[in-house]
Amino acid sequence: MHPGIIFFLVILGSVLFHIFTPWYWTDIASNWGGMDDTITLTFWIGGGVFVAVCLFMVYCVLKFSYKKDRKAEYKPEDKKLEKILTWATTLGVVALLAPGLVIWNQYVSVPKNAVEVDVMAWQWGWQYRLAGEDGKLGTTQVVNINDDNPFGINLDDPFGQDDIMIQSDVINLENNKPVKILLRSVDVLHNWYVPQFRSKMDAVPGIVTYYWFEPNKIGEYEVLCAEYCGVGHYAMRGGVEVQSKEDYDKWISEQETFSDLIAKQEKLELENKKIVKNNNFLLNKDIYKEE
Amino acid sequence: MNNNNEKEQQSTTHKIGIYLWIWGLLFVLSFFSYMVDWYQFQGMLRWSLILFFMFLKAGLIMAFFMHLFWERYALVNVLLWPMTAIACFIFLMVSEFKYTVFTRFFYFVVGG
Amino acid sequence: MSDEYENKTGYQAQSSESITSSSIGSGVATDIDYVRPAENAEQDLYHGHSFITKWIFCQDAKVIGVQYFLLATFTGVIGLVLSWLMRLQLGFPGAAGFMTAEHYYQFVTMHGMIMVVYFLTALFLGGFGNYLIPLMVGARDMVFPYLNMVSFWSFFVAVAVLLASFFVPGGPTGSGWTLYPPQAILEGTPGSGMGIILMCVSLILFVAGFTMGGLNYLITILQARTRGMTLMRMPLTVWGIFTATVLAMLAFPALLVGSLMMMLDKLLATSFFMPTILKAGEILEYGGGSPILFQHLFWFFGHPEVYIVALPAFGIVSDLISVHSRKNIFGYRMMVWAIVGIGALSFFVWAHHMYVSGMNPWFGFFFATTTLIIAVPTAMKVYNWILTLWRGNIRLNVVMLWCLGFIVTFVNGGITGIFLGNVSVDVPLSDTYFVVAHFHMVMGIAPLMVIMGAVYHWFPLVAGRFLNETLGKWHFWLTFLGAYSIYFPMHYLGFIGVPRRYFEMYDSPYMTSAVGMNEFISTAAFIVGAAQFILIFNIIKTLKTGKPAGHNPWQANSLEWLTPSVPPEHGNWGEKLPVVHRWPYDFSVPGSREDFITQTTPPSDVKDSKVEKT
Amino acid sequence: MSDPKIEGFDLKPGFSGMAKDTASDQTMFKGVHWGKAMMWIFLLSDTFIFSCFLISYMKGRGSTMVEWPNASEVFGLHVFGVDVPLLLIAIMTFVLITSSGTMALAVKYGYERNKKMCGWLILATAIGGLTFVGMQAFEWSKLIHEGVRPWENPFGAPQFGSFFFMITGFHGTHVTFGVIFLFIYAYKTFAGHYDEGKRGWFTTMKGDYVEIEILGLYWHFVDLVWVFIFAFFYLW
Repeated sequence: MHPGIIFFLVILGSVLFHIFTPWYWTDIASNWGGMDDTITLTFWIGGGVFVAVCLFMVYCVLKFSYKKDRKAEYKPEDKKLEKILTWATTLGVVALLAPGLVIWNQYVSVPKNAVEVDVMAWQWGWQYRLAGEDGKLGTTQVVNINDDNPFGINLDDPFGQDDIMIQSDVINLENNKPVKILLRSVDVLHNWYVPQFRSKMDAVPGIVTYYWFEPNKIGEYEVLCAEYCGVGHYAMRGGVEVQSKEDYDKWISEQETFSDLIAKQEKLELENKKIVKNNNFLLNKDIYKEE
Repeated sequence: MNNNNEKEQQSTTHKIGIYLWIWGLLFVLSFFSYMVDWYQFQGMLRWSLILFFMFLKAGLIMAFFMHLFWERYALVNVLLWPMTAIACFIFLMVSEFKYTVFTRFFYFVVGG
Repeated sequence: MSDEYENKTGYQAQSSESITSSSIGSGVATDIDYVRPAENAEQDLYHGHSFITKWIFCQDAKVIGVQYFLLATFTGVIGLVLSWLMRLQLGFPGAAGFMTAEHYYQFVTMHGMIMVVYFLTALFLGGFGNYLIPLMVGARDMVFPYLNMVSFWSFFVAVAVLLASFFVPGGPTGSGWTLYPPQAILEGTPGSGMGIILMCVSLILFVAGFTMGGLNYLITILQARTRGMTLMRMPLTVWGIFTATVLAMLAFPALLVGSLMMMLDKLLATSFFMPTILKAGEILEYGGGSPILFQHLFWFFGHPEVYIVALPAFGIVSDLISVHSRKNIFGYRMMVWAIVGIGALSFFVWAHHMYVSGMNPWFGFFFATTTLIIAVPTAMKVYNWILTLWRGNIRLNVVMLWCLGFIVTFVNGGITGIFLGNVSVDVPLSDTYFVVAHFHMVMGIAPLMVIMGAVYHWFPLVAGRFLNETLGKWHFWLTFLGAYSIYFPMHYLGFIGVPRRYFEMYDSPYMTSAVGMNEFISTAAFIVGAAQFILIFNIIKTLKTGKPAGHNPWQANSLEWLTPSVPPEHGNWGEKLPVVHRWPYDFSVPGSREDFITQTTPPSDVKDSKVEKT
Repeated sequence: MSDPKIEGFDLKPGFSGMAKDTASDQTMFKGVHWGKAMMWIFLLSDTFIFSCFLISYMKGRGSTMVEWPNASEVFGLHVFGVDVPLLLIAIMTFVLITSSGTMALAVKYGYERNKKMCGWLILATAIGGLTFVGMQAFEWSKLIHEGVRPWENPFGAPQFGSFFFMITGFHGTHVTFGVIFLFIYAYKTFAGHYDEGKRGWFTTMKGDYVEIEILGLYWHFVDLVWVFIFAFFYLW
């Protein structure tokens, strides 16, 4: 068989594979449809270029394969053609870049009414924290983390007392309500990723990162860790349950707040007559005061 | 390129005076930059003085001690253009550390 | 020692004083063949006499090039075997009984590092660079042969240290080829003890060795070209290797600094990259560092590194396409400027690998823009390749097949690169199999196609014999069709959302939908890997029994084919250095007797031909 | 340095000269010795190494929330009953600039084939370098004595110690290598290797006074790096 025909079949196969593939996006469940649209646009433009370039190559191979008496054309440069191609490419690139930047602008600008969810990652698991009635999350420190204070909330931060603590790898979210995911990690890099929401961001120890989305489809989703974090990376899963407002309100009212936990602990301590004191924490607090 | 040179023709060296001048200037500039610390200037004044003296000293060393002033433009340009990559790196890292320290301060100390 | 030098009369060490010495009459300029006299004095070469100085500690760039080639191929085969083991686990979980998650991650890491740095970089720059640069620019050897030798042996030690890490307690590092801290040096990642330290040491050695080699390549190209060889008459191969070397000289420092700082974090417990860390209920001694800093350093190296691999491939493939379609490369000037432009821009795009890394989110705008700007010169190169084929006289031999395979895979990988470079499109796709498929297609398979094409093209020069064409065709079709069917479907795993670097998917819905495809991909990977041994068999077979090639078997124009002896001897050019009169792409010039005019053909020999560009 | 004479090639100044040099055959840097061109490119690469160090330092210092020690106090000396800020560093800067000046003159006398002056000036440079390394050793031991370690320090952010030892250590290594080569080159100068064109140990090239300039470039570069370290580490 002529090599050109095999190359043609490869191109044809690629296009057919793309059309008939059973493997494609999971159904989107967030507001980031714009990302899907940009991908589709990139597919049309990029895929078009791919097919055009490859078919042209196949044409050349079929038409101009070696003949002893033929002489190739001698034409070192064609300024006009090169100019046209440059500008056409530039135009295509701009057409792809512009929507991409617009959506990125939305991605980094969080709406005002977004619910903040503090996602804490460690090797290898997740837990979540929601703001209490004051609507604000308390500040945290990795050094504060211990059995009594699993999230490392600064004890002197008034906003932290009523924070709702979800010590489970599954979180419930309210449907059609924007969520700002605040990611932090206590050890290595992680990434809280739900394919159906299309969005992701690394959790980096030492800083807090964020992204946002608005779930718009009730259901249960699997959370995957998408940044390599050591040997348990593949097993680091979590879950999201998107619920209607009523279900969500019911769920949230059943959760424990930080002050509940402290009260519980104090009761326990009184019983055991033990004083829990975190020297580490006090020491560090002084350092940060100086800043 | 410079007049002394054209007169000397065969010889590739320069008058000793120019080296002594630059040498002296470097001492004076070093002294000045030391004085920046001595008088404990702060803020933008300190920064602009530090950078000014630094670049002046670096420029003098490169131009005269390393002979770049007398080198042909081909070499000079090859050496200086890559610095734009460094400049870009510095510029971006400045905004990166500002962002880092902001998130640290905001989420670990101040809150709200 | 002086008797070991060939003290020909007139040979002089290259020094500043000798440049201004002799003089020449003025009336010569009227001759149309006139090329001004040599600026550089002849280079003294050290000719080895014993086996050791001739073949082991050898200062001949051609031998060093072959040494680089063989050692890089050796490490490449190790990388290939590692990839088999990985695919075995992914396609048929549990089939390899010994495979634990630790092993899997160690294999992933070593496969990535070996293939990118110790295989592709070393092969293109160390292998092809050493062999071809002096020949193509018309020099007798590299300008600093001794340094060149040390460069190879540093690389050798670097590889030895790298391989040694397989045998230390804890095994090699399993932190992914990006070596991101903090996990790279913390318990919980395999090989976080000796493994990562040896990795850093090996990288530092590699960088040191490569710097020595790189200085040689650059100075040879810039300062030791033969008479008449201007920069704009150099084959694009040399342009690609040259620009890649410049990138390497400026990008490897960031890797060196990053490795050094990580080693200090590990050994001295400094906190460059280490913030406060809670591990197994205990606060570690670290505090205040920034993991993202390492990522910036790494990718400031890492992105130019992509082009260090790609640019030589671009250059080489341009030459191969031109020679085998008997047509000048279309838009040579544009090709050169595209190579240089891509190289320069590659220092301003590094953080497009970090869109979801938690860096300052506003960087996304800057890096998406610069990244997509790179698409323009890259697209121009692709257009020019296919326009070179257009109205050519294409020899459909094995070399050309590899080039065509390169065009298909490279365009495919380039297009998916536009997905990943465009910041918001990257968000759903990054860290999924889409990324794996993309970079394997664009900087794994595509450059590999070029390497293979180059091997079939230049083997007659290096060994004096042709490789077997039939075996070559089997090799090509198995590799191309196999590799394409590995990586093309793999993109769609990424669309589903299957993340990278998963040892196993358990019963996750993403796995169940992709089981069949993973089995298919793994099977294809085994076949493609095995197909590479056809080449090794082919080389061994034809080394003794292949068809003798003779002089300039492809009827090419560039200087490497015009040496007095094939294979070229030490010193390359015999008594006199060649004099260059034209660019290397004068194929099928109207009015000329043959369809090629070599670079050394003086204008007076081809008076009737209508040469447009010299 | 100054424009060489090249047969059949008319050297032009400025940017038009650059364009012509670049477009010409054989060499791009007209009249530049191979070794000198190599040293320049090497220094360019080395510049990127030091830039990466200093950028990392900037990023590290900028991101930490613990107070950064005041360099002018930490590096101050207590002499004759007075606290003088940065005194040792000032002296070190003085020494390094002195040695840079002697090196520049050595290059000049080298090109004038003044063997004696050249040799003595190289030796002076080497001694300046040695003094610098010695003072750095003193500074290190002083800080270590005060409790500064790569992983911690009593004055504030632990990164201070890390970056200090790493960057000055890397620079000090450069100086040390420079000193070793200076001594070797001083010997070679006095022995007349550059006058006779004696071949080096590891090269087929004949000895030439241009080698002094190449070494000079390296030495000035070390000085240049110190200018930046002085500004960013000690004055910031």
